[in-house]
Amino acid sequence: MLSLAHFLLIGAVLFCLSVAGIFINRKNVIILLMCVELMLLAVNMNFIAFSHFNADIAGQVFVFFILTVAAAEAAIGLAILVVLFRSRNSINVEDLDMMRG
Amino acid sequence: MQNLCLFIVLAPLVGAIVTGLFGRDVGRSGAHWIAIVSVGVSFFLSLLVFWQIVIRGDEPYNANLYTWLESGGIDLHVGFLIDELTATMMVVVTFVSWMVHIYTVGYMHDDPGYQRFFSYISLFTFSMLMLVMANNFMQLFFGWEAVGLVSYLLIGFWFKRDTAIYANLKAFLVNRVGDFGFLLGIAAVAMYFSSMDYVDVFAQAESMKDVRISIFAGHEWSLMTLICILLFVGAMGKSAQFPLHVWLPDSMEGPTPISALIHAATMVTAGIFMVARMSPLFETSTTALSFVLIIGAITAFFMGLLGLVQNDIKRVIAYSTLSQLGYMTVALGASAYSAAIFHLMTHAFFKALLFLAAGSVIIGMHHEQDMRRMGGLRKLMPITWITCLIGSFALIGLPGTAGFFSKDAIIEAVKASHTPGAIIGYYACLIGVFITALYSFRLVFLVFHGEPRMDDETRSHVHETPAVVWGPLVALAIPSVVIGAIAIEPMLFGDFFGRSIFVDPAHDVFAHMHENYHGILGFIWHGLFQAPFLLASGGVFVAWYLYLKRPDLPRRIAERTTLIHKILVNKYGLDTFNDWFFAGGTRGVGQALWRFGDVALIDGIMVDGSAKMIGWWAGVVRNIQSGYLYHYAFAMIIGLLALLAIFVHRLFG
Amino acid sequence: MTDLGFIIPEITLLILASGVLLVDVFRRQSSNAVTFWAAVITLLVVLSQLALYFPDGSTITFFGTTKIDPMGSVLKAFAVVLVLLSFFYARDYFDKKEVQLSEFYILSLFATIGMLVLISANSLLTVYLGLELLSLSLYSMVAMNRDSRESAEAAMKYFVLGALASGMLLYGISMLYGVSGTLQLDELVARTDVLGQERVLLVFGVVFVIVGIAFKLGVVPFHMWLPDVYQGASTPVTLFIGTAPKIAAFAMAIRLLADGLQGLAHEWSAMLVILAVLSMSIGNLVAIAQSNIKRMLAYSTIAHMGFLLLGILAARNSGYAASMFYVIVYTLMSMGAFGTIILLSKTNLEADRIVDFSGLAKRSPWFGFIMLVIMFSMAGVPPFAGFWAKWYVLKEVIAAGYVWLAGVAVFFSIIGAYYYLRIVKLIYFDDPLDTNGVDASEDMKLVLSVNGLTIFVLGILPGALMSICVIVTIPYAAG
Amino acid sequence: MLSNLPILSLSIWLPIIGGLWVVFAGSRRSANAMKVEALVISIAAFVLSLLLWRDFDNAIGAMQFVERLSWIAPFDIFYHLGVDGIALPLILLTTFTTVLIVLAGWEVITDRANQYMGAFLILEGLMIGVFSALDAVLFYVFWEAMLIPMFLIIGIWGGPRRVYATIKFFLYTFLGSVFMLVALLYLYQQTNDSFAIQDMHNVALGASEQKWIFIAFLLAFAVKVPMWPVHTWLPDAHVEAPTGGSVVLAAVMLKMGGYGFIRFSLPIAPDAAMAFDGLMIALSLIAVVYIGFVALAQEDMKKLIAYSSISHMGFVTLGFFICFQVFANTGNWNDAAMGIEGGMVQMISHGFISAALFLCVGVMYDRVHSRQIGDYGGVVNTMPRFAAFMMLFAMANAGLPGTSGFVGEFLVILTAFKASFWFAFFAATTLILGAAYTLWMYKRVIFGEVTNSAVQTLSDISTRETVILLALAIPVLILGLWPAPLLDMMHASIDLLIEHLSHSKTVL
Repeated sequence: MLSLAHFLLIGAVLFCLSVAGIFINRKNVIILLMCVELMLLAVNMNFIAFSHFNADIAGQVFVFFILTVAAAEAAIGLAILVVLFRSRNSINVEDLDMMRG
Repeated sequence: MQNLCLFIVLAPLVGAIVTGLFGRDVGRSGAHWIAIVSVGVSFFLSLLVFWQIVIRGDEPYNANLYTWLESGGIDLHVGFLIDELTATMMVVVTFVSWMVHIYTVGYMHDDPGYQRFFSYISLFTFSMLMLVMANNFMQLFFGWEAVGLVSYLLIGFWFKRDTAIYANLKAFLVNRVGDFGFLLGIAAVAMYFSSMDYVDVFAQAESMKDVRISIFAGHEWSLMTLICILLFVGAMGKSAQFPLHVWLPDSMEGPTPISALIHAATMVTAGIFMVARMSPLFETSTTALSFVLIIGAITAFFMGLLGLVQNDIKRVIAYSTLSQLGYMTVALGASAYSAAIFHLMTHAFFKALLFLAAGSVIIGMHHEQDMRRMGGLRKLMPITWITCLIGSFALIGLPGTAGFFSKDAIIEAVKASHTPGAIIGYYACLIGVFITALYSFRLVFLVFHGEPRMDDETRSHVHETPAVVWGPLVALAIPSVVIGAIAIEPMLFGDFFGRSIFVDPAHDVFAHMHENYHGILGFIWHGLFQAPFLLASGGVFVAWYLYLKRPDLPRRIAERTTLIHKILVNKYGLDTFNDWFFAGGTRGVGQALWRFGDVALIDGIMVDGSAKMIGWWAGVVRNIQSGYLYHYAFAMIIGLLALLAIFVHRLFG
Repeated sequence: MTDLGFIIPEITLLILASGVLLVDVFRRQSSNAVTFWAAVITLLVVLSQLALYFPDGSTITFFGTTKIDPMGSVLKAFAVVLVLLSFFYARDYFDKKEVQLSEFYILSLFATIGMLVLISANSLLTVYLGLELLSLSLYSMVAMNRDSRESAEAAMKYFVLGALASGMLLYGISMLYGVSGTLQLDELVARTDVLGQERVLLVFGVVFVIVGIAFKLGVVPFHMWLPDVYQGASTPVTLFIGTAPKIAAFAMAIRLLADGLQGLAHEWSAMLVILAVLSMSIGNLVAIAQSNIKRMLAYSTIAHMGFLLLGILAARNSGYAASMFYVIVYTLMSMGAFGTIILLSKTNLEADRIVDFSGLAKRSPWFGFIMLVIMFSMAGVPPFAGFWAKWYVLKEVIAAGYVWLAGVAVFFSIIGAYYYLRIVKLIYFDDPLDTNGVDASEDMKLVLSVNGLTIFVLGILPGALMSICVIVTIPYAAG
Repeated sequence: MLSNLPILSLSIWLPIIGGLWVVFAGSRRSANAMKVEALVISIAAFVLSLLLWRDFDNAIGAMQFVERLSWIAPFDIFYHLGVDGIALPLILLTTFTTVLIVLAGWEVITDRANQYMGAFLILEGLMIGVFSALDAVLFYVFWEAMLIPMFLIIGIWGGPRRVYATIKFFLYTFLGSVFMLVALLYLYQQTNDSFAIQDMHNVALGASEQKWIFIAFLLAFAVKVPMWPVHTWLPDAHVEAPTGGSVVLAAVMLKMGGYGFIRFSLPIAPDAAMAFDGLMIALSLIAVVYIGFVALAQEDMKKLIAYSSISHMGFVTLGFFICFQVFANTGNWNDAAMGIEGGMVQMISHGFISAALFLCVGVMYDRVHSRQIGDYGGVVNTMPRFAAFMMLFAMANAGLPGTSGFVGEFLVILTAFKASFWFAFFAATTLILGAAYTLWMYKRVIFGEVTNSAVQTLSDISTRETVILLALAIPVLILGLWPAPLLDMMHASIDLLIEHLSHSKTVL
């Protein structure tokens, strides 16, 4: 039988993966966007698990909202990406170092 | 009486203010008339006071004028205490000062700072009167410092001369060293007597005799000894006692009238006066008296020696002054306060005389002060010669002259004294008599006798000085001869000083002398067969032999005794030492503290250093902000993990 | 339960904002004045509604997701006023630059809706939605300056880090939800009294939530986005980000921590102590090394947010009041400072270098003085409002027993004083690089003057605003 | 009718509002008109303070002319003013020097003259506020706000290194004050939410609490006085400041440190003051001796006078903190009062003397544009009247009896002796050192042959300068010859303070 702990573990692992992706990846900004999405999914996993085991519907409602917001977020992220690419012809993370110090 | 005192004090002050601030408006003659009249008024009123107190025998006058301030339970007043001692001093001060005023008219005739000079000397008169008429320590200190100020101003009167402005600074600072001790003495009095008024303090002196205090842990000192020595340090500065005498010879840089009269006859005796005034305190401490005596002996003897090698006419007299002040101090140490004051008075007359004579010579020689370029002036300046001779006789103590009485009295007193160290004082004074005679007549012979050594140009211009200059000489010559004979009886053996001087019966040296005293003539007769007179005669003879008979000898003696001569010419090396150690050392310490303490350590390391450090840190820390997105994310994650670690761990811990 | 009357201002704003969007779409190409005035009117209407429907007490409504209380309304009103003022600054800037970016006003209006939602949130969900609405608008605004490479870079950094932070916040929220079984903050507060494993999860969640708040405020070590965004965004956008959203972030902190997690005050208060010290130290320190004034102000913001936390970490109503006062005063100062940059900027000059301030007092004594007021106020020197802000939080942190923390705070404020003084030095002691007077529209000058004088007046008579802060925070725990 | 007026408020706000007016209205109007207005305002403020003096009752030790209005209601902060015998002389000093400063800047300041005058007027109001505030927060506001005009004065009208000097000045003083703020806020907790200074005096505090509070206050006041080793801002500030800045700094601002000690440190933390008095005495004596030596090494006249100020302020702190040891030694609190009164007198007197000396340097600087001693020599030949004034002030600085410089030093040395011979010994070295550095400078600058052409062409002081110097010479002499009125003004208040100090306020 799968317990709450198992779901939480999966959520945690997904979360860690996404976080690791954000700071280990040094090449492509698109991968960053994907990691962000992954992170939201990890959170969704948690919410659904809690919602199920607490027998409370609110968690699942929250997941819907998260999915919606994630879509908006992705849209804006990609839009920024386009602007970025247009202005400097690169989406390499390492090139984002004009401002420092 | 109060109004009388106020008049005496304020007349010269008004004179000083008017001539000082409105000198241009009153003009040159206006200035000297105002100054002379105001000090003259002071003098005659002082005579009146003298008559009332000393001759008529009125009760001493002691009253406060106004409260200066009151704080911490102590009232500080400005007020007057007029008793026999004060009255005497007032007469001496105003008389001498008056003479200077008159003499100045001639001496400073062509000086552009004419009005300023009168302002200064009138201010001096005021300050000196405040000093002697004070009825409390605070006012004493006020007068004390004020005369120091005026002395500073007068030594530096010719402010363009480097030597003058060096000398006046030196004089002020050396005096300040003395005042340093003096002020501490006053502080001690304030603490233990809870009053600053003479009367209160003197009344308690006896009861404080056995109080002991600890200055260095583990060493107990007698309170009275401490107070007296501290106060005496002040006197050492003002009265130029070894080793604080160094300023006095240099002070001769001032115009002759004042370098002579203030720095010889009046101001420098303030220390003597002060100790005499404090006799009830000094009488409680034999140790302090002994200290006073020995310092006096050292000064009397060693400063006299220096007079032998000086060539500047004023400096010879300056060293003579030092030596005579030493005599007075010895007398103080021997509890012979009245003898000290007696000598102070006679000395004031004959030393003023000598100085003015020297000034007259200087005028006659057109501001030439080197005795090596004088000689044979006897015929050219007869009045000056006569008066100078009189003054010199008085100085060496020719029986019958004023100096004889007072000096013999001191030597007799110190001989009879049981104060520890008296024996040293006695011999120092005795030998001092010989030396005094030697240098005095060296001066007389070099200046007035022998072959003229000046160039013909100068010689043709030498002439007797005008009456306004030689007038005061004559006026001073008379008391230089007769004042001793007149005053010895009342002053030494009579009740002249009344209660103003207190002598512990155990210290009273005059009781013994009184028994052997048989009138003035007897005293003179007695003196003719005593060592002092013989030594003085010897001194005159040696001077005659060396400087008139065999003028080549002094140089050969000097060559034979190079070392001693050198030491004397260098004034025992004290000036050099002071310049190097105190002046140079102080500046060196100042530089060191500033450069290393303030600039390098506090500012450099602590202040600017910490500012730089913060700046450096800022530069380092900003590098964390690398500009890379993954570093930013990494920082967030580190932060998150750290918080998690701390707080989740806390739950289990 | 479903009384829409409580959220009339938000609804109005949404409708009118959409209306402005339409106006903008159909306006003539040349001028954006229509959009500007429409947006201004929108905000004025909202403001009047906020005043009109000012609540007497606290009400939880709209299915428990919304809390209408005096504190929220006051904060909302301030946020709206700040947005309104920022429009005037922005217009002057765009006029000078001769660009027509009417999106600014529209995005600002949507961000404002996000702020209002966030301020009145009573549910973890509303917090999230308000936050995202605000953040997404801000990301777009930063990127709005399409031709600037800095802007694009800043936007990307902001976006990625923002997403990461909201991911963390969500993760924390999920934990809180899991343990308590509710999303409503008023219910959550009653259910935090748990032990054992559940307590671990709860603390776990609190840490993540703190990270979310800290990111939004810009607190070390979650501050890294802030300097780059402040520098990269065009000045009116920086001005906007630096002002009203701080109020929302403060409200978010209060809602989550005080409304929802008061029971865990012991934990989060200690976390905030660490964050506050880090912020005050690093913020003040690194600001010294800056030569770009927007970046310098960014670090100064970080330091100020450290100070802001001092009041919150006292974990009681008087402390919250202090922080509320702080955030209001801070946003005024920040607005004035960025406003002055706009004042100085020209068609071809961004005026974001510190040296651009040289000799301002000679060019314009009045605005030199205004900047002086702002700088000394930021440094915490009386008699300006910034002093009272610092004074107030220090007082509360001392009352809470953290005297040492007050000592640390004032120590770093001395370091901070240095870089503010440096600006004043440039303004007053140096000669101007450009000897022409300053040129700006009259209404912008008026707004800036009023802004500066408000800081002055609040410095002399801070009592009224303090009273408001005290009164509206009364319902919170008295510690 | 006049007595119903809030004179204190008037004398604070008249110069502040007047100053703002002069600053902001001045840029559009003629400089001369603004100068006249500034002078009128400063004189009006001086007259107001004279009214205070006229109506002041020497017999009352407590606060007089009290005004109390609610200011920040939520925290019981009051606009609470009043003066006692300690504050009144300082207020008089403040208003007096401001008039002189306005006059001193009359012709000299040409760049933004209206702002210069205005800044000083604002500063004046703030300084009066510091001396009359009875509410700790009000005090702190005035205390800190003062830094702003001073910062600008040094920075705008100062010398070549003005920026370094003024930032150093600001940060140094700011550093000290913020810790005082922490202490005040802490005290607020202890007094059950009251910022009234009087309540802070009365509240009982534990020994270690007091120590911390004392240290916090010490930081603030020691920097201001300034005491060794936090004094290095002062020489820099003085050297770079314009003449008026130096004058106000020396004459009034330094006194705030002393005032702080007497108003806060001593009465609020008496037990800590007692515990730390050894330290305080040591620092004071170091200031007297060490700084005395340092002053000797100076080549810049202003720096020399600045160092001499530090040295003289050492007497102030010595006088204040010697009281416990004096009491321990003699068992008589009356003796301790003398030290505090001595310190107070020293503050007032130093206000006049240092102001005068800085003005003297200013007079020379305006003509030669150098402060280096080496650039002068023989000034007396061309400026005899000036030389006479400077002689007076130099002598006063050297503590000559008959001038005000003597009174304070005298009282403090007398008191110090009651604590220990050695305290008095080291304190009295100022007699030598003070004379040495002052007169040596005087010798090099004033006396001697004319050394260069700049000195040759000097013109003697103008009527305006004569008036200024005369205005300072008179109080210097009056205080020296008759200080009783000043002391009578303070007696009652200081007795009250001493009475307060004589009880421990520790709680266990």
